[in-house]
Amino acid sequence: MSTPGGTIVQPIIEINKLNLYYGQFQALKDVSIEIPERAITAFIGPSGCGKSTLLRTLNRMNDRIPGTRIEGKVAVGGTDIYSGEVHVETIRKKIGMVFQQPNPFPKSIYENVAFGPKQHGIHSKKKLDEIVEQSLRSAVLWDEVKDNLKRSALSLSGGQQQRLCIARALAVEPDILLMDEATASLDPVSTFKIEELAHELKERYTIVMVTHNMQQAARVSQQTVFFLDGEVVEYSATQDMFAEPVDSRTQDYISGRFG
Amino acid sequence: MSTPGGTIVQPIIEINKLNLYYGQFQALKDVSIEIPERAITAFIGPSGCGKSTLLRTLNRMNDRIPGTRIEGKVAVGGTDIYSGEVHVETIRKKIGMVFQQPNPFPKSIYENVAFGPKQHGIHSKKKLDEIVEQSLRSAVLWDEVKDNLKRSALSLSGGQQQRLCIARALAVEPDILLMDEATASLDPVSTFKIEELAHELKERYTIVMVTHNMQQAARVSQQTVFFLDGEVVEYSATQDMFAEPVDSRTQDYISGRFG
Amino acid sequence: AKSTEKGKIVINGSSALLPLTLQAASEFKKDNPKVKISASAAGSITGPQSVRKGIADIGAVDWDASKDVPGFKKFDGLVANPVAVTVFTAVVNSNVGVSNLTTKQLQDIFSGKVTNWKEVGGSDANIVVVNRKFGSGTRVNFQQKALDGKDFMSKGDNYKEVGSSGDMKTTIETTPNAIGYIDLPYVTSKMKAVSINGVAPTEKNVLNKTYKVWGIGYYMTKGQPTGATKAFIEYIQSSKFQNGSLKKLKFIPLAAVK
Amino acid sequence: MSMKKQANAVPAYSFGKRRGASALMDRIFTGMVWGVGIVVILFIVGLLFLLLEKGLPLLSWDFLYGVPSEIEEGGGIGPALFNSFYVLILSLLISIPIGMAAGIYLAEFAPNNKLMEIVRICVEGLSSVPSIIFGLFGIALFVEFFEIGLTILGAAVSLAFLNLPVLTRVTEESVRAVPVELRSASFALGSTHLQTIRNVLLPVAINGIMTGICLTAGRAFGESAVIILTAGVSTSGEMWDFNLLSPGGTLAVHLWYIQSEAIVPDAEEIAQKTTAVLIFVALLINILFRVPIWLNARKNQA
Amino acid sequence: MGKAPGSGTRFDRKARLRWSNKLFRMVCIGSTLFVCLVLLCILVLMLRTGVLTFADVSLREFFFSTNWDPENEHYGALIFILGTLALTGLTMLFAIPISVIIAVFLAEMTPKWLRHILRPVLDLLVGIPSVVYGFLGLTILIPWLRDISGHDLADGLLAASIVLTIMVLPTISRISDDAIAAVPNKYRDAAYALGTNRFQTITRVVLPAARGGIMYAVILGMTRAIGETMAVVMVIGNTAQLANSLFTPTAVLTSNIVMQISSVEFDSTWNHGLYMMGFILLAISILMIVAVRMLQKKGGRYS
Ligand SMILES: Nc1ncnc2c1ncn2[C@@H]1O[C@H](COP(=O)(O)OP(=O)(O)OP(=O)(O)O)[C@@H](O)[C@H]1O
Ligand SMILES: Nc1ncnc2c1ncn2[C@@H]1O[C@H](COP(=O)(O)OP(=O)(O)OP(=O)(O)O)[C@@H](O)[C@H]1O
Ligand SMILES: [Mg+2]
Ligand SMILES: [Mg+2]
Ligand SMILES: O=P([O-])([O-])[O-]
Repeated sequence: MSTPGGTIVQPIIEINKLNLYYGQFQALKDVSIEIPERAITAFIGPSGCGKSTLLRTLNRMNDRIPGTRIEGKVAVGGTDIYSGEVHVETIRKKIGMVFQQPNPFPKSIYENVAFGPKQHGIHSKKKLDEIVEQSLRSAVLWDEVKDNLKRSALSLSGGQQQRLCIARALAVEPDILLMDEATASLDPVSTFKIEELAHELKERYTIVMVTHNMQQAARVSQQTVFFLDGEVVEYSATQDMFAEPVDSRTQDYISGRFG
Repeated sequence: MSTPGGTIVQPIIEINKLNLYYGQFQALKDVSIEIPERAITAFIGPSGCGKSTLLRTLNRMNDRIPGTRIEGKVAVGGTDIYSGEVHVETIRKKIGMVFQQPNPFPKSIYENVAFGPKQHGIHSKKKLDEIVEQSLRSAVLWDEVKDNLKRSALSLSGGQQQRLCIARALAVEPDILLMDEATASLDPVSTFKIEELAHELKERYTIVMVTHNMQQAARVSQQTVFFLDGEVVEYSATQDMFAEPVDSRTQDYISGRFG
Repeated sequence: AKSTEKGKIVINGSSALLPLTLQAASEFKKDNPKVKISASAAGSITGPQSVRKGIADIGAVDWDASKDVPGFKKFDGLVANPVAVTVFTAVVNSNVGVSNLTTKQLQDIFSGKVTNWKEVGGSDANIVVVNRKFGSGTRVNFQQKALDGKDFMSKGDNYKEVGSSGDMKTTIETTPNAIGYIDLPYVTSKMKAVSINGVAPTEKNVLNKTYKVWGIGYYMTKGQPTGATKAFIEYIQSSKFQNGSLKKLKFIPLAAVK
Repeated sequence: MSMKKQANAVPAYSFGKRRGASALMDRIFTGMVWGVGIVVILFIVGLLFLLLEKGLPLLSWDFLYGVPSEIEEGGGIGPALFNSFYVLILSLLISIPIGMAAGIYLAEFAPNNKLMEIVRICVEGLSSVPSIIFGLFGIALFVEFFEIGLTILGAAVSLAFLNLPVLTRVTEESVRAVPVELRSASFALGSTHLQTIRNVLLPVAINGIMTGICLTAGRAFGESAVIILTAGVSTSGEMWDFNLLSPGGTLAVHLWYIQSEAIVPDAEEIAQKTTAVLIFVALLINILFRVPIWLNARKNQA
Repeated sequence: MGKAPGSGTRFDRKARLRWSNKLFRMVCIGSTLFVCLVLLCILVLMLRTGVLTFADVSLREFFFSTNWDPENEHYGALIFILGTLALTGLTMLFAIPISVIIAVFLAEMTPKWLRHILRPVLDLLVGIPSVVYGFLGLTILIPWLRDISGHDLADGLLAASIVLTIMVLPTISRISDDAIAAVPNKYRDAAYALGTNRFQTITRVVLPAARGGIMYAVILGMTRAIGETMAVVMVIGNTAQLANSLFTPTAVLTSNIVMQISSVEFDSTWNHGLYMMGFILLAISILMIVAVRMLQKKGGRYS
């Protein structure tokens, strides 16, 4: 396993010897990586290799899957998030997440985006309106829905739902944003805009994204982690990995470069 | 609007002046296209332009959305499928569908795949076993799940669920297969295999696929239809469209070629 | 009028006496606005038991619970305050041809020895016996006074028990060939009251002492009644109430049978 | 890209009815469901007609507002009707918060172990305890232990106890049925558990919970055994008596009394009218409870 | 992360949220404990008095004798136990299929407007007092049964189970209805897209997915049937004999308890026996609940 190259800034997330089991099945094996602050880290690897699972351990969403067992340490900003002292809500507020499958609430578009800010104490209508518009604009959805924000989010198309979920996550202004294939069902133009957004956000935020799209990983990320069967095969600065992968399996995977 | 070029074989689906309304909102406007038999047709276009909607009209899944109104004609094999004579179950059995969001039943993997054949009268355990294995192999999922077919389909990863849904649709052996971004959350290798499968299938089946991936459309389809805001902007043989699009909007869309 | 009585009276027990109690209570409260009266009726025997336990002030019961009766031991220390006279009668469905039964015939019918109406002078049809549940005041009185203490049957295809006078009334009205017994006020035109030993169950025959199947309803109290309870009992025993509302409710004033 | 033209190009595309067992079953099934549905609707309509037919035309304000009479015809049901509402509201005020909180605990907080499974089964079992036992419990508690006699308070609390198991389990099941994705979405936004429950789970589960509330409210409204034992058959005889310690005969109890013991000449008519009122009020309660849901559904649909 | 907490007010808010979250949890736990406490009290109430029975009556007699004649010191409760089992079984036999069909009708087949009318009307049936059902049973059902069966009295298990079926119908069908309606539409879409018809979709996908909720509806309906008194007592005949037909007057635990408990002396063996019967009733219903749950578990493993 290689270590990240020189361009990487200070790590904000440190994962140390992480093992995760779903009942009998071990989904993550001895994962140790560091995720740099204010940069984009891409997780790549074949379907079922454990990318979503690792992403979920970073904001403790796995807590809610019964039968899940965790070993090892995940530290965010120096604090072990699985220790007793931390408040899981604070973690999740600071570490936003966009799920692989869009999961809007059965509420209106507006209510979906305003949900998070409301939970965190913002009640001024004007403020909320602003946040909603801003978030929807960032997620490239504003133009399509601005005429009818009261419409049920469930009547949106697949890609629109996905962008709505991005907007919803942005509205909370997290420090770290986890995106699980957030552009999988987006057209090239929207994808491009979301990537631009990510690029912009990384000035202030840390972003971890799962993607199946090698080009996307190459285009937007600063660091890439390649998984296989729950193990980290290789992780390094993106340009290094795509230029000269150390492990032959990485080579094989990214050379099937047609995503 | 251009008409398809010369390589297109006999049309099996003819759509004539199709308008579709969700309540007040018109999602499809005057769509008239023909889909050739034993070939792959790709639907492309930005998110929310009506691709899924059109796909769903082809096997009358839109019947199930309340408030949907349809005008125009959709003929499959010469029969108007919205006429009284046809039986909607027969249509759907002959026209299989893979949805944009994976929707496995809350049953075991085996039960998911065997569901269709069982409902259509196959009860021999041996036969079913065969179909299940064959379908899972075609959908490139067999190796990952063969050890535990009794596991709940809901515990699969996102991409695994998507492949399971493909296998489930294949198990019914439809004549026409509608795939709504069926490879969106698949890694390059699985995507490649599914594309290979599609290529093989088109010897016997007609395939309509929605994709956001221009390369994929270019690689596998024989005909491409480009939608914008519910309208067909251009449709023609794939190689023609990608080589020299007639409409400038098509040009713009496919030249943002980075998916 | 304008009394100074205060307090709360809890009355429990006989359901047959309940209309009387409720009527007396509403009249009494007009004169004694400061007295609260809660009346309930779980069943005769609950009355004296609740009084003994101290959870009720008055236990309404259809027999003198300070003495032993079949099935129930006496309640020591409770005082029986008579309040009204009730008349009981055997009743049959209107399709039954028989209109008079002797004590012996009644005993045989209610013990299950005679099962066909033709054995007692009616047409050829099975007798359906409807009994009140154990513990009913009506049942105790009927058993004592109409059956001379003979036992009831307790099983059979054509035997059922009902919980209340209302159910008895409904059952007799709707069941052909049925026989049961009930308080006189409940008898309706859809059923037939049967003469016993040739004497019709009427108020007149009770007053002239020819009809024997009647009983006195009592209010049991723990020791002699005091305070509001005493005032209430005195009101219900007063000739104003006895000759007024009590008569209207088709009970017979105590004085008439003394 | 060129396509080989196949010789036998056009397969027989006929989308006619499939014959065979499953199509037949579908028709039989559809017929049966509609058949049973219509029979049950007719039955209910018939039942309601039977119960309302005689009573409804006779209803008058005097009857609704009047005080019952034991002797003369024309007595009303005013105090009993008032008590019915009063006891119902009190008992719901007690049982809904406790029942829902317990249901939420079982669905959301409770550890997934044998003990909780046993608790669940016992709570279900408790709903089979006959109401008379709850009545006896009410007596033991209020009449014997607290010595407050037969009161509205005692009836309301005993009724609440009677309804707790159903409310608890209905809430639990409804909350459980909310899809996991929605729960995850809320948690991932950093909502606390309470916020998730209040803003996501309960709004989605509200239909089921409302069913539970309607069912228990109906039961409380129609219950007589518990009230006869704990609140008596009588009323204080006055309208608008809010005193918690007054005797609390309700409409259902009044009906029981009229049917089983009353001697008033117009007992039958009173029973019919009372039944009509009971049904009418029960319907009213049901609709009243639903209005917020309908409004809510409309709001989220637009 | 790693930043100092924001401004003072935000910190306060967080603390408050956390605190209210904790408080809410405590309230929930408290409520659950309270429900358990009520449960316990009821149990103790029945058991404390109930066990006194066995000071005078042998376990064997109580559980295995069919002779219930307390006036003559015979305390065999077997009739009532068997009666309760039979009545519950019969009621469920009628009620479950009808109710589930009605639930399917409501959730899957009726147009929206009809559904909006039918749901409150079904709930309304619960609000009709038991005595009304009993009265209708006594005045309409039983005369009718008498006509078709040829018995002189038609009180008995059949009459009681029909009345109970009507009474539990709304409970089972409405809760099942909700359970069916809560099944996500994507499962239906998946099934229909495979060319299955409505019958197959409902029976193979929707009902299995709603199985947990339906089971629970059945349990609640069953417990309601087991515990119902006032209506049963009016139509079952209340005779302590084993029923040799569905039209023979007989008695079940509840009817016997409600008929006699307020008519016997507080401290008599008879009274103790009735409390014991209440306890047995609870035991029977718990056994039946466990049985239903086991049947349900056997049916499916993936929910
Ligand atoms: N049930 C519905 N009710 C109202 N509007 C709908 C409904 N479903 C879809 N729409 C709208 O119709 C339009 C077309 O939707 P459709 O799902 O066909 O888009 P799509 O081309 O598949 O997009 P995507 O690539 O994002 O999946 C969108 O604007 C969408 O918001
Ligand atoms: N709840 C669960 N119970 C059991 N096994 C699970 C569960 N969730 C996931 N798995 C298994 O764990 C492995 C990793 O799953 P994960 O969802 O992390 O994959 P992934 O890398 O995100 O794949 P994809 O790209 O297909 O989404 C898979 O083999 C999956 O089948
Ligand atoms: Mg994943
Ligand atoms: Mg789509
Ligand atoms: O007065 P009863 O006990 O017979 O109802």
